[in-house]
Amino acid sequence: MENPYLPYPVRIDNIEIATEDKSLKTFKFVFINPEDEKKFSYHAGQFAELSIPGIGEIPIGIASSPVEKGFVKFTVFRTGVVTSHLHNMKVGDIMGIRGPLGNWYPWDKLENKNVVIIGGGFAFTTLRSSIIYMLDPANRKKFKNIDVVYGARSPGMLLYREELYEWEKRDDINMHITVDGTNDTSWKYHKGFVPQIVEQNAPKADENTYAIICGPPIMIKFTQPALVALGYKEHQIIMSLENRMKCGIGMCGRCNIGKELVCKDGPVFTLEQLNKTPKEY
Amino acid sequence: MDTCIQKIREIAFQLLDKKEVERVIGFSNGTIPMATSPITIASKQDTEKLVFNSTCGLNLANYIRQQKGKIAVIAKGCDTRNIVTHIIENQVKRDQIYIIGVPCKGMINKSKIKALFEDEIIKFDEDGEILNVESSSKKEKLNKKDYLRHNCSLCQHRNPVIYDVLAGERVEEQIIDVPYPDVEKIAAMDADTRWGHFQDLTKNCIRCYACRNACPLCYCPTCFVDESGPQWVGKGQDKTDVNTFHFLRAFHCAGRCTDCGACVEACPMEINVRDFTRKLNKDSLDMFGWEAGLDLTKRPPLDAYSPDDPNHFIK
Amino acid sequence: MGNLLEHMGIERDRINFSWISSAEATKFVEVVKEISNKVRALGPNKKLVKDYN
Amino acid sequence: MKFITIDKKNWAKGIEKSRETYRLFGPVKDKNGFFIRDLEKDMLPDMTCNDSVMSVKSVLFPQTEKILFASLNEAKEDHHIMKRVPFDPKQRAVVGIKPYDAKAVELVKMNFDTDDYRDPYWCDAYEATTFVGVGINKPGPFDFSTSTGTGPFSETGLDVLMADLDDAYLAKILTDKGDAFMKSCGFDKVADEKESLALFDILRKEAEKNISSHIDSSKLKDKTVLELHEAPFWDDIAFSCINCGTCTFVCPTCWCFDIQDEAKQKYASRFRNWDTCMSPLFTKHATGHNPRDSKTQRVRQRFMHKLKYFIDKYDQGIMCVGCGRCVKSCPVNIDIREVCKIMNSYVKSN
Repeated sequence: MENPYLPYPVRIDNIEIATEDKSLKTFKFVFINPEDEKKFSYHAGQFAELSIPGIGEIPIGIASSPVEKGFVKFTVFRTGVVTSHLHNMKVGDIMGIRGPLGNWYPWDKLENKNVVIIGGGFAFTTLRSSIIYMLDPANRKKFKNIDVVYGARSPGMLLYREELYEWEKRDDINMHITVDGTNDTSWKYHKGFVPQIVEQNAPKADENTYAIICGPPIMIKFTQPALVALGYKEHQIIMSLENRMKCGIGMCGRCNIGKELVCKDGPVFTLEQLNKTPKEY
Repeated sequence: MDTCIQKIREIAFQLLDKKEVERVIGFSNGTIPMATSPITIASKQDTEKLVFNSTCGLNLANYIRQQKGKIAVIAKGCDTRNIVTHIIENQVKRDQIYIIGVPCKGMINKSKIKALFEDEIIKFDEDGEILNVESSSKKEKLNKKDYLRHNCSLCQHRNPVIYDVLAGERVEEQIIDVPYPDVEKIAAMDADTRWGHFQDLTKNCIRCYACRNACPLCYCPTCFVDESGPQWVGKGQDKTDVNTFHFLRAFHCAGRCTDCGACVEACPMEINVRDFTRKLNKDSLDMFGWEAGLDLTKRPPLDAYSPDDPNHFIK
Repeated sequence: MGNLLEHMGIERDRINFSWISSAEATKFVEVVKEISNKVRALGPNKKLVKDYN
Repeated sequence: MKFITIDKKNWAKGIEKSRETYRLFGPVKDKNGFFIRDLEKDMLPDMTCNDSVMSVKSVLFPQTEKILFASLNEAKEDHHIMKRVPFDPKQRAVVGIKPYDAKAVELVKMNFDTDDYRDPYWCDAYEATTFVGVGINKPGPFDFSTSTGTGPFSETGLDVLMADLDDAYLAKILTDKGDAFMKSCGFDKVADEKESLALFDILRKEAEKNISSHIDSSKLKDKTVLELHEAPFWDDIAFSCINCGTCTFVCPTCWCFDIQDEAKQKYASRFRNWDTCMSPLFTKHATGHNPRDSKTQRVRQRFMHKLKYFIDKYDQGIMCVGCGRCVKSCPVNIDIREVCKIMNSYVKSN
């Protein structure tokens, strides 16, 4: 059996600055051994450990989508030792990726359902993966209405801006892009915080509508009541958690919430599940 | 000691009854022989749980930071010196702490007593200067003075140096001619033997950090061993990393350590980490005439510039 | 610090503390020369060296 | 069932002989008690060991273990590509361990050998290891192993269980691995099965009778996680805790670890080290947010994991084998037996 601690070697193929403050960069990796790409077969919502020898590892949601072949993408916020080092790396550098890890958004359950995607700030990576996956011609018919509420502090802090504006033009997805505030007079989308935009624009819940939320704790905290007001039940609210992780395979013991391990039993949980566990996230 | 326990309970009862303090921090009986456990008491009924005996080797100054409202704490001589250090370093305010001082005749060396028995000790009590210790295979009657902790046997500040009330009569201070025989013994070795001594000293260390965490002085929000940017010390069992932890931690206590012995008391591996701190205590005394925690009005030597500093590099 | 390291068996000449102002270039050079000579005389350090691998 | 008698006069020679096939581990007396150590040449397991300060877990799960390495020299073709540290395939035997430690190995196995992932470091070591245990004739006062699904003569997790009969050992061979080890020692004097069984039975009953410490964990299963988690007693339990890692490090069932990289010049190593849920760093996010920021939360985590989450997750009892090490080693005398009592008897008041 494979060694789950051994990363697949990858080469940095491209680095894009993702936000105007340069705190986020999107890294595109290609596998050095092409057969590793098959082993790294993933679902939208999963994460991986980016592994830099001699520096350390960091768990990051996979931003590319299973329908995009030949590479994997991760958008990384510069914060600790590993992410700072990663931000200073160059195209062509060799490192490792370990995964895919964790569970994913419940795509089987979401078939023939309306899906509302709610994201804030830089927690939009696995949501991007999900949107690309759902919009893929082979998959789009599996889902009913798709709504996306995505907000950031300012227009320049929105991730994947080009794609957002492309999606906005399509008629098979309802985009609700928002920023906390902007002086840009040409800004033609929403202004306001995500919970408020959700309340005003997200579809009311029926039993066939599910919401996926990913964002900073404060956004999640205030979005929950907005969704409840729209009639969403606990099991219709799907969330992705972040806890400190090391192994990513459910062994090192730190990321637990009750008996559930965020790295292996999660990171995706329904609010119904979370309400039965200690709030240690 | 019994009268002292009664006194402690009475004082604690009064303090809580009159709402002079919100809580009293003291010791309660442990669940195993020769053990007592720190406890916090908020209701006067619970003051019956308070005890004090020769096994109270931890330093309760470790529990006085970040407490809300006024608290009372039970403190031996060395513990009160530690409280003085806390006040000097602005970790607590004098008027937040009600000190129930306990004149102390020394704490017992549990390791030394355990070493007398092949099997586990199942019963321990003390009767004045006599310790009655029992395992399932034998009984021993011991003279407490022969089983004092090393720091207690050399202690020259048995009486609290700062207090609001004393829970007993003052005790006679010991006259110690050679206060640092252990340090001198190591100093007399050649360099390689000294190195060997410290290598052997820490070889069983498991880096549980009980010494650091039992030490009231180790209150840094992020200890240097836990810092990741930059990472000063490796986190594994590498000998150099282990030793670096010990000597740097000791150095961070230079001029502050009151030799309360809590670090050694807490160590599950019975490592005498005081071999590190005592060298610094001796240097403080020799170079600056300084003993930590005796005076609220004086700044510690490592925190003050003096034109007659004995270090040559400063000139 | 120097005393403690020496007490632990590290050679005293490996440790040096100096107070040099940024204007004292000559003193800096002197001190560094002096230390390097002392350390060269001692040879490679064997204590408190991390063994990687 | 096969039983073998070993005259103590032949013991040392036999153990020495097994080295041809096995790397040996066993109790060794050191400054403050016994430790389970790699037995170098001419070292024998000290069979007088009543219990060891540290458990057997380090044989399979060293406190610091290098797991991967890579060259950082860009002139090399495989630079920055991590590789596993080669595994020493030599058979290992731990001689003289206590039954509760063997039970602990079985509990730890549930973490490292799962349907989804197999930890190759732990599992390879486990598969290469033969566990030769010895029953505890006189259990100590802090041994509550009969309350935790094991006991002084429990066979769980062992390949051989020996009984100390003063001048001889009577060995009960429990697995093929155990049989192979005994053969490698040249111990082949077969004892009568019926008599041996009876003798083991007497010894076991006698030893169990000597166990004076007990816990009751029977009601924990039926309580909800949240009612225990939100119970009011945690602040009191945690007050004295200094958040050192002693309890977790001496515990034979605590398996949590940290992964750390180190680099020197052109060589990178990845290590795993024991970690402890008592440390605030254990769960601290890079952002500074910490889901278990307070001492109470961390103490609660440790006991909830051992006495509730583990039950719920595996339905195999509690994650404690009753060795009593944490009870003895805790600098502030936090006693898992007392905590278990409080948790087990807790009834939420409305």
